[in-house]
Amino acid sequence: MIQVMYFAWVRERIGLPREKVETSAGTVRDLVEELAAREARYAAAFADLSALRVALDQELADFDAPLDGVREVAFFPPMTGG
Amino acid sequence: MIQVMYFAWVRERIGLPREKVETSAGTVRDLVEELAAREARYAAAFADLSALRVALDQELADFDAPLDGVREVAFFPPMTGG
Amino acid sequence: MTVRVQEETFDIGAEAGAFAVRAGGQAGAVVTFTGVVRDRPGGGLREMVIEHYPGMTERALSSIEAEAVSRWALTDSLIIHRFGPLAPGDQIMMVATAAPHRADAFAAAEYLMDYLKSRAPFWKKEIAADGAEWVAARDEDEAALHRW
Amino acid sequence: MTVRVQEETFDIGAEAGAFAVRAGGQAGAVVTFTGVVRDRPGGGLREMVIEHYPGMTERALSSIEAEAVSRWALTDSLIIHRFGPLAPGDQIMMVATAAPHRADAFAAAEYLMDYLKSRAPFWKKEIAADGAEWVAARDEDEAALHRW
Repeated sequence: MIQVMYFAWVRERIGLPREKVETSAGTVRDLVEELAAREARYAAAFADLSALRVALDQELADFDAPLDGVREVAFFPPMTGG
Repeated sequence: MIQVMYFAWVRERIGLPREKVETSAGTVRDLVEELAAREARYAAAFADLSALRVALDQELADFDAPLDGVREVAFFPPMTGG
Repeated sequence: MTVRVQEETFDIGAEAGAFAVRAGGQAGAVVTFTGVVRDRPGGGLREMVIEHYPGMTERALSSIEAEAVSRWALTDSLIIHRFGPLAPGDQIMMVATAAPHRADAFAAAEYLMDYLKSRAPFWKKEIAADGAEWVAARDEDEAALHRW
Repeated sequence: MTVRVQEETFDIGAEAGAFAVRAGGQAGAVVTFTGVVRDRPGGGLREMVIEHYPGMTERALSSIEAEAVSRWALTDSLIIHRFGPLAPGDQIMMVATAAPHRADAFAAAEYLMDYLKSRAPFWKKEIAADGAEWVAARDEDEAALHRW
């Protein structure tokens, strides 16, 4: 069971800020494919991975990173702080 | 008649902050030579021109600059503000 | 070394003053950067909402700050970043650095800003009369990281 | 655009705050630099006396500021420099710049500092228990001018 979080327009497009996901996905990319297959709003949010960033347990990561032991996955657009 | 001003250690070495000087020196360098010839304290202050800066009417200038029409000449070490 | 992530505003004056006092006789140079909500070129910005990722934000900022401290001779540093709804002219964030020499203080402040812009989980949304829009990341901001 | 040369101290807090407020919704980025009297490495600095050239100082600072304004897109700038006797930890001077983008605000503030250091008629004398000494200009400060 992984906590999946969404921020900014990813959150708005999917329509919720976080959810528990039961998955056996090996990598972030596998998880993205599972989510995108669920419903159109997920497919829309994950349509262009180059427009997305991912963090695993609050550290920036690649879409090819493994999910072993990861408790929290977050998807969001490039940051725009400052 | 030119107003000659001294700052920082130049002022301390010469022993006064400013003086009126009657001169027909053509350039700053000529004026320096006249002053240096006056007394040991002037000679000491002007011993090394590379350690000095000069301003003519409050603008930085070269030692070869002409004195035509100049009313105020200032000698001082390199600036150390900020 | 201080990181604060907060919804409430801050007094840039008081922060900069306290920072300079704290740096005391050790630092010769104190640099501050303050980010302010800018209206749109033609006006009309109603508010800017800043979203962030609680927990990760503090971690990211602390790690950016630690990296700056390891690269430059700093005597102190500060990062404050707000979240929530802001109005044009409001302060969004500030960084401050103190160092014996000005080159270190300037470089560290620019480094903190560059990384904070692109590596700390904040997102800005502009709300105007004609609609709302998430601010897009600028290529220049990503490119700025390559100079370090 | 403001230049002030004064003996009395200034409140970096109040100045930075007023400056940010004045910049208002136009500037997204405000940078300040504050110079503080640093004690000697081993301590013992009693006071620092700053001498200047009244008249020329204001002219030189205004001209440095005008050059910065012509080079970068600034919405505002400020230079304050003190003269007279100062104690360790006292603020010597500050510059502030406001611009739509941070790169301009940072570059202009560094430019102002580099030129102010070597082209404005100020001289520092350190008074310590073991004697008094005029601070020597640093080669790095002169070299810093070449980057602009």
